[in-house]
Amino acid sequence: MLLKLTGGRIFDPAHDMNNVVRDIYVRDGRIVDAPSDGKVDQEIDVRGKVIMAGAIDMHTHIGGGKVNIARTMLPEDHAEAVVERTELLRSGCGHAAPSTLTTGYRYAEMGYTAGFEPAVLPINARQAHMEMHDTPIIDKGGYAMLGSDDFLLRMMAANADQEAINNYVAWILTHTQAVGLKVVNPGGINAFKFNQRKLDLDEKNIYYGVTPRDILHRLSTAVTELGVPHPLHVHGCNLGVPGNMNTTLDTIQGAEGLPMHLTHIQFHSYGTEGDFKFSSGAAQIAEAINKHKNITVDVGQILFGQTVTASGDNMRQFAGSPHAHPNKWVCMDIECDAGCGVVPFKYKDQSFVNALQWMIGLETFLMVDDPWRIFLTTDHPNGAPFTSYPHLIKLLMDKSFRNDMLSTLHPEAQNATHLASLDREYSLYEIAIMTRAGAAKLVGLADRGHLGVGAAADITIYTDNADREVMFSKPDYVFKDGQLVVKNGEVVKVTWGTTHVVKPEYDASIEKPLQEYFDKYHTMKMGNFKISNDEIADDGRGSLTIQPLRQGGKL
Amino acid sequence: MSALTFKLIFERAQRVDCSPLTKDKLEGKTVAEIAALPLVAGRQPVTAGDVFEISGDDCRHIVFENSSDKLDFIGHGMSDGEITIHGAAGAYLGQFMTGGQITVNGSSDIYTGCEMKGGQIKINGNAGDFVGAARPGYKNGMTGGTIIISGNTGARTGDHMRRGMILIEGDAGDYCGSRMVSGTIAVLGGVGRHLGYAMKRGTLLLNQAPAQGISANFNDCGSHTLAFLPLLFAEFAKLDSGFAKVSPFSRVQRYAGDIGGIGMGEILVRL
Amino acid sequence: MIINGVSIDPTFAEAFPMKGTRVIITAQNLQWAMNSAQAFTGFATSVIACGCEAAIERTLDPTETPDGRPGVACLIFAMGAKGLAKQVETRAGQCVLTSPTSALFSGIQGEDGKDIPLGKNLRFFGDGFQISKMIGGKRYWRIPVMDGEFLTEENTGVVSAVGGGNFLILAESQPQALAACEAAIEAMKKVPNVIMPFPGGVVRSGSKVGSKYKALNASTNDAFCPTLKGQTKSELSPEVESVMEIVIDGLSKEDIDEAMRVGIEAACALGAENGIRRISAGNYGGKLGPFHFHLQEIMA
Amino acid sequence: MTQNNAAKIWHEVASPFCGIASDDLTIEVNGSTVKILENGDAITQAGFETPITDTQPRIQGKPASLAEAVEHIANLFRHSQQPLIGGLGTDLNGARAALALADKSGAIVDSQYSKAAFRNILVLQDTGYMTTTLTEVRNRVDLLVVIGSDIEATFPRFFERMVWNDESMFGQEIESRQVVFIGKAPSGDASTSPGGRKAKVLGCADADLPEVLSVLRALVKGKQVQASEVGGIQVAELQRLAEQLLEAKYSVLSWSAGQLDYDHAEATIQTVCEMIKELNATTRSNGLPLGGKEGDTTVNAVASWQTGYPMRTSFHRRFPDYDPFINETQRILNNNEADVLLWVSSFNVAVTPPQSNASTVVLGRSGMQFETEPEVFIPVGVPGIDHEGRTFRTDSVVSVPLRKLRDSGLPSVFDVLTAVEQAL
Repeated sequence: MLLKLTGGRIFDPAHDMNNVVRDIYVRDGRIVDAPSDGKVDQEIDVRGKVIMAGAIDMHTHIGGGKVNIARTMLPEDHAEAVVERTELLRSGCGHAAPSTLTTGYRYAEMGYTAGFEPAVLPINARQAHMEMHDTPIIDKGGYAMLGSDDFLLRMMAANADQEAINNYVAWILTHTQAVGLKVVNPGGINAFKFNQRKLDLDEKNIYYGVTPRDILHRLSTAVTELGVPHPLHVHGCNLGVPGNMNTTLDTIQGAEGLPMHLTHIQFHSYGTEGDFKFSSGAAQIAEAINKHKNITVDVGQILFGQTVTASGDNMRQFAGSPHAHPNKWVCMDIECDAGCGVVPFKYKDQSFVNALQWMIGLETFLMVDDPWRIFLTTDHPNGAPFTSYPHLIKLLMDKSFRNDMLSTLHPEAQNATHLASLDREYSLYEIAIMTRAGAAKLVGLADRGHLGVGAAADITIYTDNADREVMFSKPDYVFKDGQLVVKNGEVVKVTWGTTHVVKPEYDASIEKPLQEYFDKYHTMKMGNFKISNDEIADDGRGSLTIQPLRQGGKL
Repeated sequence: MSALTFKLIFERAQRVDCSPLTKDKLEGKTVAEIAALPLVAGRQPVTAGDVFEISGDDCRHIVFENSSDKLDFIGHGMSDGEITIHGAAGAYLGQFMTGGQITVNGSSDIYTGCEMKGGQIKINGNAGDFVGAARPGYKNGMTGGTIIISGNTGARTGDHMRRGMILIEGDAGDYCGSRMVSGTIAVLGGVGRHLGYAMKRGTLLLNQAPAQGISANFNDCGSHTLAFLPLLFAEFAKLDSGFAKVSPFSRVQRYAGDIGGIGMGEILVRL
Repeated sequence: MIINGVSIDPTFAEAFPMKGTRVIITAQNLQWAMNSAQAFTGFATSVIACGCEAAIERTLDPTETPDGRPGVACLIFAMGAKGLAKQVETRAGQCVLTSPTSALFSGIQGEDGKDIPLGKNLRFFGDGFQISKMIGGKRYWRIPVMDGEFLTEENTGVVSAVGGGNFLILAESQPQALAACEAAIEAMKKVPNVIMPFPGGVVRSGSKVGSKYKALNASTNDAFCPTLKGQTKSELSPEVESVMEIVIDGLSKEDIDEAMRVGIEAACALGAENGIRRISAGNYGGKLGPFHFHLQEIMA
Repeated sequence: MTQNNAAKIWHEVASPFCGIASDDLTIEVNGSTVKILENGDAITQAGFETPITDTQPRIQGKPASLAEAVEHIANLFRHSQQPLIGGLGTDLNGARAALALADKSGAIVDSQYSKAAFRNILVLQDTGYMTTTLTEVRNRVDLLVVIGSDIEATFPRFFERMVWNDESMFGQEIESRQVVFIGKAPSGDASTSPGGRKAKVLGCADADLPEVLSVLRALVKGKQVQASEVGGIQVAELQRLAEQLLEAKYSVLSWSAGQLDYDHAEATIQTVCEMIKELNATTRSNGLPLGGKEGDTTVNAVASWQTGYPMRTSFHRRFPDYDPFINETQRILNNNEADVLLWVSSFNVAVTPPQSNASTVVLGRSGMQFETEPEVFIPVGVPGIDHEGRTFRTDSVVSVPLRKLRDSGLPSVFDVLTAVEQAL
């Protein structure tokens, strides 16, 4: 079956196509060349419409223990957003911690075709995959989380050579079926178990004597040397702490040129100036990002309203628990592996701090020059639910809308920002970079995020509309692997995406100390820890897509 | 004008959601229109006319006849008017109501007056568990209004209650006043175990000392004459309740707790 | 106009809009309610220097009070709701909260539900041990104090009121002027909704606007000072040797009308044979206050 | 089922029969006979070694084909006023299929273990908690306080694996670990230290636990307590425990909600959980709820991610409608509100459906005996014996793979329920 999409305006930054009118041909789930005989089975007239690859959310908490704790904890949040079943779709719930099924449907309805869970605890990876397996339509993948796991810290305390650490990282990525590596409050989650309440970049874990800086260095080196395309995904120290911008600047400096992705940078860009001892560090952070080409960031924009924060960073989540709204929260220590904290939160536009957070996020978006190195996220659901992306896109693309919003916020916060003077408006092309081409490149998805021949036919088609929120809320068509899954913003077919993974090679000798470690200290056997490929295929709906490693990987 | 009357045609197996049957939602509708309204009763679609024989035309006074404890959500969110129920009422009677009056000539099931904000519920019978409480996950139980129960209540009366009054002429079940945030629960009869468990603030006013005594998670603050009690009794005197007939007292033994929590709640026992 | 030999001047008293409230102080017995009420309404003769004008309106029978104890109704007036709130709060805090066995209630419904704090902020004296109670739609605070609990209603209503109603009694001698004032006050105390805020209800230092001293904006009403008859443009005839004033604040113009009527009537009842010569009133030419109380109309 | 297979030995087998999901079992399979060779206990033994007796579905007591049975069930569902899917002793995919069927048929879902599970879930939904997991306990616990539970009766290997292990990762002297029981005394010696030190027991009746824990919480906060005794325990003893908790570096407070078997035990658990949060102001302390056997944790987890709500959710309105009190199996059946009960119990022959007036369909483990023959009975395979599967441990963090140990030909719950769903 050959499908022709005729006459659309293509925004395909991977091929430098900025608003180029071109036909697209799709066969067997892939984008193909025009047939030599010109014969097509189906043609859709998309003249005048905006065509982009399916959008990719490179940081969204859609599966795994902490998200599911959030779901179970918040019946009151679901009750206002229950979703009825239809002939085609399962029932579920939306808003802050939506059900997996609803998550898949909603993403697809907004033209997203992939989402990546950024905090997969290795010990909890099986659950993360189960949940992602139940997330329809979109592709998914996870970043395995290390850095507070005792095995790594033991290796580091024992001064293990980098080769061994690379092996361990590769082993973890392989057996948790991950596509990248994440570190959360490096070593801090572990330190919290020893009753340390903060851990700055150069502060030592009282038991291991290891610092966050050491951990970042070791892990980013491992990722680079293994050739894993996605740079180390870093949720830095001191999340949410006023003055943490210095730690962040220090972290950028300390990356020493190694690729590093700093996630939800907004939460790490705070100064201590002003009467409230809380100020924007966005300008300095953006300047550092602009200067250091090895650094990529996603923003973690906050938007006002009720949401829930879910993080592996239980040290910081515990510190934030007095702000829980409603007043309930969970913190867990997990399996000598990591931890998690789930704290519901309501961002209020009349709160100085929240209003400034909103501004800091937008300042960062507008002051980082290179759209290939900054990504559109709300750190769903931490800053806001992902369903607010069209609104966020409008804030980026429409200065007057942005300034109208700004003028309604806490007055003192308005005085503390120069956001109103930032004239930049993102173009459609830049949005396509940020949410498609750049994201695919960052995650390491060879065949996604672009519309070149051979790419998977994940295609989103919009009617151009000056109101970008309306435009990005409701695409005309969304194709997933060549199948029409959404029409006029509604799901018309349910498919099940693939799971993207990397499989870096490792030396099997790493299993010797691991086996001993599991047997001696763990309550689970090493063999049962590993997630098999069959588990990803599961009941037959799932599939595994192994993404290529970057050339130059050491092993 | 005669009361708009819903006579249950036969006792149904499944629970019926009666939330559409309030003055706020029925005003201006004819009996035929009302009969055609869809109701949820189990998974099969039914209409109000399938469930009830409907008569009358004054939706300011709604009457349920032949009522059963499977008729849930009666008076849901009502803002004014009057509902009289002959027979039992189901769960969530008067949930979210902000005004008006509900009278049950029979007993009510769990969550009577769940998260109600105003108005009055009078049960001429017994009420189930969680009178005036909050649904799981929600933080505030009733935040206003008065619930009067001529008989007994089940467990967890006033769980998470924030404001308003619950008056129990009979006995209160276990965990009366649990997790109470504020408000007043008064009991003429006996009380069950774990009185005021995890209560934060609020008043449990007892006409008689609990048979099992006061538990160790409350501290005795001594005997006192409290100036607010006469005001409270003056308020009781206005009600259609056994409480109107109690001779007012202001001399009480005061216990504070639950000391495991913030400990600002009080049990006042008549002396 | 002449009543019982007393001439009623063809003049008027001039009064101003104020904001007022009524509070009820109860206690174990009337004496302790009175102790508190007297302090609450003390030093409240004139809004100019006291910030408010207040006095006891009347005592209340136990059947008339919210908590069934003996009580005292006090009226308190100020130029605006904000100033009133400040005065009520300070006075309640210092004179009622402190007074043994007292309780404090609102005695009036606010216009359009407007109210000011009564015990709302006093509650913080409870240091976290205070207890809120909603009874009959009103919020009360129970504040633990050393004698038990201080019960206070959270808010009290604010209403528009009238301040500065007055009349002057001109008599042949000081004792006669005072006797007439006492008779007037005795009668006026029975009128609801009014107070006479000066000590004993009577003021001898009536004032005029302005002064020769720049710092002062009011000074002695020399035209009515009997000892200055020869030194100033006097309003007094030779036989008048003493003038006293009764100032009235009330919840409405009608209330003040009534109070003035019974007061003047009582003064006049003593008549010329007791040395009462004239009834007059103070005004500023009608330019400053919108409420005018024409003596002859009131007494007609 | 073939009898002539050579015996096969399986290592590192995970057990779904107990919430701590020990996965170090060595098992011998000979034909359809399963025998635990290593690391078994009373509970896993019964779980793994219960023999297969029947393999044939029955309709109204008469043998039927699987297809006939499925069609019969579908027919019951088609005509039902209100179906109830209960029991739910199943694994990941069984839970998925049950939820898909419930969604499609407007059924109510509830699990056999909800009564206990909800004692924790209701706390989570009200104030949340701080908890830890088994490996952390194994390496860090210095003071274990067991609340109202005789752990070893239901988790026989808990002490051996989590408390009296040979070595802690952080050099802790294992013998120094303190164990205190509040409420029930231990039934055996598992809690006794290797050096022979017996656990301290502050005994009281279940009915006194709410007050005992509230008083302990008050003492931890340094509040004045007037009483000198609560539930038969001297307050001075609780004062000592409060001091121990404040001094401990990593205390763990554990309970088995199934053993806190009294009405509104969630209120007690909430008191404990709030106390734990308060302890963390200065030191580290965590809760460890023990439960989760036979799919208990699994079905709640799957229901939460697929619908937002745990068990006790009804789909009769075409959307998930959660109500932990109204949607309770026994209440529904007592009131005849469901006319079809589909009962799933693939792990345990003893977990039979409650008596009711509803037409009862049982997807049960082979060998299940009934007082009243159900309308339909389909013997199903046991996850982790007859087919692969996955199950969650008590902590709802760790899930383990369950293996297919023998080839019994019994269908899985997933197979049957998916077939029913498709037939609708």
